[in-house]
Amino acid sequence: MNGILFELLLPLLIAIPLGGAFLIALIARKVRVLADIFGNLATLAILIIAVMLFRERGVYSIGGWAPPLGISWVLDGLSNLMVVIIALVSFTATVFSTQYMEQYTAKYKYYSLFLLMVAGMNGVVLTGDMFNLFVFLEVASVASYALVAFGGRHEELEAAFKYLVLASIGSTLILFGIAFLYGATGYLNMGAIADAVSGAIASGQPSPLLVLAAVFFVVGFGVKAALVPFHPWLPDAHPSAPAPISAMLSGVLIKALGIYALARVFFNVLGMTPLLGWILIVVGALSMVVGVFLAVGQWDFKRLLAYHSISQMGYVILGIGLGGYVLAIGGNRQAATLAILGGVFHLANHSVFKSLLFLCSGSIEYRTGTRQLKEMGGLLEKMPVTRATCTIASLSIAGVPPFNGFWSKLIIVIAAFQAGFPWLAAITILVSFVTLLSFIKVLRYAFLGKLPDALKQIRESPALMALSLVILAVFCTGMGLILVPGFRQLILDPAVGALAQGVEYARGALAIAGGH
Amino acid sequence: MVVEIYLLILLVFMIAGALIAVETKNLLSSVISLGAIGFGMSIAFLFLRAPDLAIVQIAVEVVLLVFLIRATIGRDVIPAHGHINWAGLAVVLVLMAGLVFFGVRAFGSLGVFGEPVIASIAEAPSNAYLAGGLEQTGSANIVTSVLLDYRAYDTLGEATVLFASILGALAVLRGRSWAKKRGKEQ
Amino acid sequence: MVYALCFVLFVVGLYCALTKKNVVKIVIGLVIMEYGVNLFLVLLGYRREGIAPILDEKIGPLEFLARAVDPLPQALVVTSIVIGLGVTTLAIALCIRLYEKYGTFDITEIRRLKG
Amino acid sequence: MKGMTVIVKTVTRWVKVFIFLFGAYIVITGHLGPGGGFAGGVIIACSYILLTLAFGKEFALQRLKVGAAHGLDSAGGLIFLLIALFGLGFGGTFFANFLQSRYPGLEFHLLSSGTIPLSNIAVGLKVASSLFLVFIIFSVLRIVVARDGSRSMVQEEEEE
Repeated sequence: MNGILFELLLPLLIAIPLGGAFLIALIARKVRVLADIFGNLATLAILIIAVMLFRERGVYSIGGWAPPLGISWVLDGLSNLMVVIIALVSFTATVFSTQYMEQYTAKYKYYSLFLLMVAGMNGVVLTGDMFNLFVFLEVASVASYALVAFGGRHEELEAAFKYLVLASIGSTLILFGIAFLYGATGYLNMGAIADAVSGAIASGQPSPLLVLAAVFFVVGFGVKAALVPFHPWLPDAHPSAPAPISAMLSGVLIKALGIYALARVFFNVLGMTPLLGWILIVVGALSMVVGVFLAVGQWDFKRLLAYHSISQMGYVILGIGLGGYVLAIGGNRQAATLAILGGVFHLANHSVFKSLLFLCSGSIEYRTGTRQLKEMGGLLEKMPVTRATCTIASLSIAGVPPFNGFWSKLIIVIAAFQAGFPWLAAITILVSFVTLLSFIKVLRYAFLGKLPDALKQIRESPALMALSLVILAVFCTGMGLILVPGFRQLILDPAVGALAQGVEYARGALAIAGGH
Repeated sequence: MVVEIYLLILLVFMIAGALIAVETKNLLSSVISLGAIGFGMSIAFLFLRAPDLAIVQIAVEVVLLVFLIRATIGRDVIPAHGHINWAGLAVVLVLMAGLVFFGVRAFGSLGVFGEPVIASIAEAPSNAYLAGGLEQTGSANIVTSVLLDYRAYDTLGEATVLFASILGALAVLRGRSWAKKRGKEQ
Repeated sequence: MVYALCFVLFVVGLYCALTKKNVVKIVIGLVIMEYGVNLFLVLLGYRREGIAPILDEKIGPLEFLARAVDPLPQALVVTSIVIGLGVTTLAIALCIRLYEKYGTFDITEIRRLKG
Repeated sequence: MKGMTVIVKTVTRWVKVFIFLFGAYIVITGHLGPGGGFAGGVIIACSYILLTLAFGKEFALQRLKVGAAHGLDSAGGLIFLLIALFGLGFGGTFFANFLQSRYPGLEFHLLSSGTIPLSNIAVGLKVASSLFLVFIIFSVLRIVVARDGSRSMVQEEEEE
């Protein structure tokens, strides 16, 4: 039924990071360089496998138990896209870490936790089972709590504790939501739940249990994605982590655990309703505005980036929510798919440029020892690679034409007009403008101006760190090409299709069960 | 019916324990009340015909209590001063009240206690586990067969969470976090 | 009624985690919340006059199918208990380290980060 | 922490073996009766924790070094993953119970149900060693308050 490639390689997406983590903890304790080698090899292998699997689609029943009975992996367009993004960002982050993490002790623990986080995220985006989603969400979360506290200083411990408490409350709410779904339907498989739920809705009033479950999911995944009423942990946790971890957290973790899971559950399992669409639109718009205005006043480089993450997540949720709303009221389907496309594309873009920005901040911090913009200045000649890549990423996030951020924002604006929400388009443009101002400030203070005397001796960052910056910058520049027709059909359209099909997802997810 | 009455009594006891754990000033009493709730859970699991869970719960509870007591013993008592943020408290209380109100209403649609969802849905996976578990996996304990065969992948994830948290705890508690040459703090 | 009380237990934990000022109390609140969810899942699977989902040679398969309680929530709860233990262990480690750094468990004094 | 009174020590000396054996029994017969890898693993860890509490940590550390516990922890996870990968190699899918389909064994007997007892042992090993490890780390930790009020954390057994 499925190709041999699919059958053999898909399990490795989980097994390699997990096995790598166990192996590193087992044998790399004494020899630091082994941890480097294993960590980088593992992420490289995941990247290669993710690309090889890119065109594969299908359902994999783990242990040979057909879907409703056992757990299954469902590989569709959206999962594929997420897996590739996770693999790309984690590969560049490990390359960056080999030299950056020399500052810390216990490097093997770092790599082991890093790979566990990757395994957790891969598990979340591949799974087709609600409870399994929760389990792997916890794998990734627990590893990230520990990584935020890795430096062991005052602020890091405080941020990690805050993050742990809020995110654990979120996880518990998600588990309660899953319990409600189980109590209402008797299944845990996403496809089977979708079937049962749409049946219940078609036959009359949906059970209040489902409503309560939806509320719990919004709050739980909202905490993980740091949407605005639930965001307070993010501006503390993301800057406190070591730079490669900040890049992973902002770049992929909040997307895989928050946005992806939210979109998957609401589009494909519970089914989109107009009310839910509205909630997502409002939350998205709120995140955009609040995030960007809080970011403007920041002088700590990483903290500023973290607030921008909240704002940019708002774009993604806005696009996805708008699409869901239009689909749910049965409106213009073309506008709806365009909005979702904008959201998904912005998700991909954001993970590239935001991880690049965080790695740049790490590179600057590595050489200058500070994160305060006011203490920098004049790094223009001293750190040319960092300067160039940081400029590219800043222009991307601000939505300046040739770079990737521009295209996805443009699509969201067009979709908002087409769907009949000009005021949303106006907010989007306004927020984009404020973002631009904020990043002009960053470039002005970090790279122009007078070099402080304390920083006369600095050099460009080590080669491997610069290499990972360059890789991401190339993607930043080139990702606009994805919109060229051939690539778009290959990469983005399947991902959009996976969401836009709504509860039809059940057909695919239960395919092996013989049409259930 | 008898089981239900026992359970209600146990639950009232556990909620009382929880309130004591939440409100008492002394951390050690708080931890011990938590232990009481945990043992209440274990007894409740026995009433609910879940012996596996009762064993796991009681064992985990013991370990958890030992850890918590090690963490708290000899450390500070809560400072009595410090004003209470009434506005925040009011918001939280209203939120809780709303949650309980809607929650209890929603539970009306769960059906009567004692008639699980698998009784009404014949093709639910649980019925397949009960009917074919012994034959398909060879394990007489159906919970184990679900845990380690039908849903073994979940168990891998759970073992991984434990591994990650232990490694994380070791990483958090390491003596020196920064390498010497660039030592910024410590 | 049983479900409602179980939910109340959960809400007490949530209240504790959201309002208390002591980090250990917050961790205790998280544990109570998790107890509430676990108990709820097991309650969902209970069958009146049920038997444990463990076969022995004396009981026939059909009777077992009709009388055994739902095994799936029990398996889920084993997983969730262990996950809870893991998260709590990490939280305790963080508490100890916070105490070392700040000399207190009081969260109003553990406040170096702004906003 | 040099241990507790003679009464506690004597009782512990008698009880520890039984707790350990009970844990091992629960691990091994997890597929026949209540119990399993997690419950058994935690109970085995409890027997070590009891030893540590009663006799002091030096005594327990003589029996299981921190490094060894660390190794067993990782090894348990690795064995479980390998069982899953053997399923992929011999049974065709990840986590296939490849032993059960070939050697079904006799129901209600110890040697039955394929990979389940093996997984139970792996999980038990992992849980026991990791909980013991974290307990030891918690108990070797001392927070020292210096004269000037600054605090520092001392681990009596530095493992880096």
